[in-house]
Amino acid sequence: MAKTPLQFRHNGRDVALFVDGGTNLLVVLREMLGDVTPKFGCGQGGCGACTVLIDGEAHLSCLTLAEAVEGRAVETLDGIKTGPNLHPLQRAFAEGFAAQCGYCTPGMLMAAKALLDRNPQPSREQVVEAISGNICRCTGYEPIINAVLAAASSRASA
Amino acid sequence: MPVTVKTFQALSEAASALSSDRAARYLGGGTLVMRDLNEGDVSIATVVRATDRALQGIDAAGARVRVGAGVTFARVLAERDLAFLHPAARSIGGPAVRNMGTVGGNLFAPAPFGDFTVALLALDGMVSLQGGFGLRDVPLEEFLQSRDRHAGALVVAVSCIRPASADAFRYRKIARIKPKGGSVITLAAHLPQSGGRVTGARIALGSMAPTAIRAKAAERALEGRPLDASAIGAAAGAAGEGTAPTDNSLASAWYRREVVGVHLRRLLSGQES
Amino acid sequence: MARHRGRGMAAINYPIGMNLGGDPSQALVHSNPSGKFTVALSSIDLGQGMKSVTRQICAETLGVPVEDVYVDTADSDTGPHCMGSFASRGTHRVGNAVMAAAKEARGVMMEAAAEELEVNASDLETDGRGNIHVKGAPHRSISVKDVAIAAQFRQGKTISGRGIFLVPLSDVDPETGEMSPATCYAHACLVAEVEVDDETGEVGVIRMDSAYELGRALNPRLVEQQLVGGAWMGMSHALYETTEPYYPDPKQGPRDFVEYLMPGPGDICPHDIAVLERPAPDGPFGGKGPGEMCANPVLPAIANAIFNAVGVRIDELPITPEKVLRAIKAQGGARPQTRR
Amino acid sequence: MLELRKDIFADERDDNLNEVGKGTQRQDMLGHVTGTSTYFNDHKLQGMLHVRVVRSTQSHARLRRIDTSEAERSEGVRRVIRGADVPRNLNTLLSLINFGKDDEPTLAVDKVRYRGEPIVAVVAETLRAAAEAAAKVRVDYESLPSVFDVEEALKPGAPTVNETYPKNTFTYHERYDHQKLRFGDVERGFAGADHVLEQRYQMSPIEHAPVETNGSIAAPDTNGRYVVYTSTQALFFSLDTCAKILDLPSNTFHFIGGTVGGGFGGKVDTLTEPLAILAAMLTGRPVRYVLGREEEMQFGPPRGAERIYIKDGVMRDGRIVARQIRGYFDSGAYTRLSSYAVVKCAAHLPGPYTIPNVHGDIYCVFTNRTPATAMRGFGITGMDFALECQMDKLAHLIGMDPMEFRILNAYRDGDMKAHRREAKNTALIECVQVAAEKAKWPIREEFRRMSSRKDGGGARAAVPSTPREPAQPRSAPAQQRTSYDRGLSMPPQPDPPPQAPAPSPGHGATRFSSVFGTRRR
Repeated sequence: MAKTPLQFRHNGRDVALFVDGGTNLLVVLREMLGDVTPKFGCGQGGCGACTVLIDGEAHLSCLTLAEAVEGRAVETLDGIKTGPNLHPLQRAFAEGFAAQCGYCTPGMLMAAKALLDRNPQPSREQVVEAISGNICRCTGYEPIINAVLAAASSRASA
Repeated sequence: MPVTVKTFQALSEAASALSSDRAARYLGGGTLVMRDLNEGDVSIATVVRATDRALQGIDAAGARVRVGAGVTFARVLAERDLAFLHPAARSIGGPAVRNMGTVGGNLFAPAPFGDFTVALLALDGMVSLQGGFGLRDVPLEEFLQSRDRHAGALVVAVSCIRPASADAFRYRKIARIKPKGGSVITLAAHLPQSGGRVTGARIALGSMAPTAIRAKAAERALEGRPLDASAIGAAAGAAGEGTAPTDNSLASAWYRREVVGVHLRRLLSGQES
Repeated sequence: MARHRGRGMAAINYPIGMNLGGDPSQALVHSNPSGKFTVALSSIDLGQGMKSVTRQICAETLGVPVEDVYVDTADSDTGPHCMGSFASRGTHRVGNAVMAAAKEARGVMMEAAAEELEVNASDLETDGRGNIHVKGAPHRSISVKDVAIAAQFRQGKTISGRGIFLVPLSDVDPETGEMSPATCYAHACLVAEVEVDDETGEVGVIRMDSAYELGRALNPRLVEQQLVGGAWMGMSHALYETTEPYYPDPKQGPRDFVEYLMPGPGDICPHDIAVLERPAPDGPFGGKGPGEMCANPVLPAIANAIFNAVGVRIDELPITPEKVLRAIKAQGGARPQTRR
Repeated sequence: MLELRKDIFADERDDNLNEVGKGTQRQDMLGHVTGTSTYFNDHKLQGMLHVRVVRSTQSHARLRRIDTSEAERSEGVRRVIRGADVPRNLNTLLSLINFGKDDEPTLAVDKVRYRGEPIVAVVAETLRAAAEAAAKVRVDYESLPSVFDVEEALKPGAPTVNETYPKNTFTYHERYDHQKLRFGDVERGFAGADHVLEQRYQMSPIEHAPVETNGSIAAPDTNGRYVVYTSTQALFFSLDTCAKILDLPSNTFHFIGGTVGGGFGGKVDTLTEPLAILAAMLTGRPVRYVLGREEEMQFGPPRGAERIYIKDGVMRDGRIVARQIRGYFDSGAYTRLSSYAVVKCAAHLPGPYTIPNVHGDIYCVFTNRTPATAMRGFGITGMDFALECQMDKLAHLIGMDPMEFRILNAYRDGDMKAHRREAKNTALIECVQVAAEKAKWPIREEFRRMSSRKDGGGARAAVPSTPREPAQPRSAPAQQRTSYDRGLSMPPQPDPPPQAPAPSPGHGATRFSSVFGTRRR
């Protein structure tokens, strides 16, 4: 069976591979590239656990046809640290106890990063909007909202 | 058999690939077709894509604005000239869905989705279709009534009128979940006024029938009258006429009929939902 | 149109552990030759913090810093049996098993230290910072690390311990239901304030105030996670969630996160919580288990607040706008009750 | 905002601790925020196959014919598994604690009892190939009447959902169709009460909705063993369930889990592990079986619905003198864990209050819907909703403040509870007092001074005289063979002795079996 060649940037590294028709980006990242930070939660676009950034914008990798990222830059949670240093959002999530089971956390962090990259000082309402496509069943959202706001203010004061 | 992905530069080629293959689906932003594939819908054997720049165009210069079918809601939100469509675009999905979902795809979204289409319907929307026969424009209302028969055609763009003033167009989505949830009822109203009276009102409702529909009785109740409490009350009273809501997991048909007038009244009188 | 505010409350208790007992858990604790401890469990952490709370219990019992303990779970080849993570049994049952195992390991550690310091083990104490010293003579001290090295390479001792905790299984009398269901109970009382729209039946939760008694807050941050998230789930159960919106008619079951309703980040409200600690006599350091009971008072408190706001009783969950609206109409309009 | 009220019960605590009581960072937090916490599905194995299950489209039907021939020839298919391939195709989860009869097949053979019940499992190279093959499985149904309402299911002539329990109720103590609780004389209590209030409450089925769906990966390992990565909430519970269904010694399996993407009770039922392992055994390849979201929502077990009737007698001064409760747990088509919740619920009555006359009848009822299971607050959440709504109504009825009404009736140390054990370590009164204070909800001084540690016991410690009802003899013990295990080499079930050994086996959980190593045969 013919496969389609595909090249894109994955967390700053060029990758080239062959994919089956109809394969989604989440499968490419997890099964073919071994980057398991984006999670499968629904495959329907409803939970946000698979959120990644494509050219800096939040996308649902489970609904992204692999071919659609040809030549583009894909960023996952695996790529947001600077060397060994946690991203301010990662620090704020940890300090704010904004994760319990941890399964929604990668998607939450990427949705929050997409927000802060464009809007470094968001209002609470803007944070709520930014994570509105991400389901968390454990925390009740409050610690997550607070963590994003804390990350924003820590970056402002840094 | 894996799915075959066919990518075309020209719209006409994509359209003919689509119309010649019953197992082909057109992939826009992915939020509908990729979901079906993920869920194991084996009726889809071919995915058709088109890279034609016409799909991405936005022409907001004239009295009618034209938006390519491949334009995402995020792009609508980034376009200052489309500010009147921003509330509708913002009511869809979370940010990631808005970065993917397209204006064209929204025309095909089954309930409880398809809110942007409600706004277009109130703004005299037209659909540009590319078929084997070439390009033609179909009124959105007509398109929605025969949506399933358009499966083989390709939507190139949608167009709608620009409201006379910012206040002349109102949009509201009633959802259980905040800030984002599926539609209980979606309402859009275009209320041009001339000499203090409403002329050519168009009111569209989502989730009140299998597809977005116009609330024509409510439109008639406003026609030629000042937008005052009495006219609004009459329109609210007529809001349910001609609708055919169904039960779904978000609300029952009874509930939708019961509150559609309340929400229309609040929308028209500028009250919070 | 009018929006009406109302307050309601509810009080509850909750049994800790599997009903009737008979639900054992085991733990193994051992030190490596550098004095770092591993707790081996087959218990599951599904977000509630099993690894973290057992880690603190182990460190406290051993008398070492928490950084020197790592909890490994769950592997059926290396972790001993545990009944599972349910019935609010983790902290109580697994915590007790870990405590028992850590006690045994501590006994060996103190014996090994006593041998090195040439004193009686009963004269020694830990300082919680990684050292063991003679009571009243802190300078006669040895580090846990040196004890572990000595035990392994000189004394030939394993600094390790085994623990099990079992509440014996209770009978149930078929005629009267006489039984011993649980050995301890957590408690809670919660006040909810709501706003009800009398034209649409929509209910918003404005704020919550609560008091939860849970034996001991072994880790207050983990307790807060449970109580805040649990109250959200309680609100979700009260107003939104159902797999069968027309139960018992099974039609229109939700298929995704749009059709299955749960409150979003824009639906949440301020929640002020007080934690009370009445130690359970048989709990690890008195701990009970906050994980399940935290959602329970929210459901009736919201229902009672709706009555206070508009005078209707909704006795079927979830309390949808439709049910509220039908009841208000049947009553001939909202009837706000005495403000509380 | 969380505030620790260290001032309350301070005399019962030693707060001189080093690690306990500190808000120490979670051991798993760094893993969570870096995405390196390893969930079951983060394991990738070479040559992994995928499972898709063909599910019943009907709520209740006889299976006339299952034709998998076309599916078996479909591209990429490595195996199609049918009920006959499952070594012991009949189980009940709590058989591990010797409670209840085996009533549920892994794959339906001659009858389906709920829409979504698994019938056939397709094992293929890709999920797409599995889906294509699954679409080619032909199932010929003969529809049967369904019952969805718990009280309808109890009526004579209702369709039998599950032949193991022909009257649509779980059997308690081998003689009753419900669990009883009897304490004092409610009829006398009602007769002497100033008001009697009877109300009906209905809880809905609820989905656990963890963001990670149920799933597992099973793979052949060295020395004839199988390694299983799983989302289970109960590692040995799932392992022993698989050992029973697959009829293999428990040490055949190496289960690895422990980091789970939310559970809330929805990952106890061992939904995927038996088929994943069986598929690995039959193909010799690693196999992954993960529920899709729609499967999880519709066919993953929910928190079951409950219908509850409460009848209370209350005095004008606020004392509740009698409480009678009838509860129906909607178990769906199979028992799973609902039978256990019923006993837990009975023990919970009448809530955290001291009431001299209590009468409870709780039923586990079978209907043609997705089997229910445990969820956060299992057996209690629905009952607490009913009890506390009822408490609010009673307070309103007699014109008393609801906080004060709770405090007045609250159980205290030394009181006798309805399940005939002394109340100890109680703290309801203090919770009500503190919540009132936090919410600025005024309560009278005398209620602010009351304490869980004062004024309990004494007359409140007595077991009241309780009228005896004629005890029913045990019905003929029937570990009933149902038709769907035909053709399987089931070890014969020894008939239980006509008289069970003394002492009374209680609710049936006389001993643990498989979890301790030796499985009951």
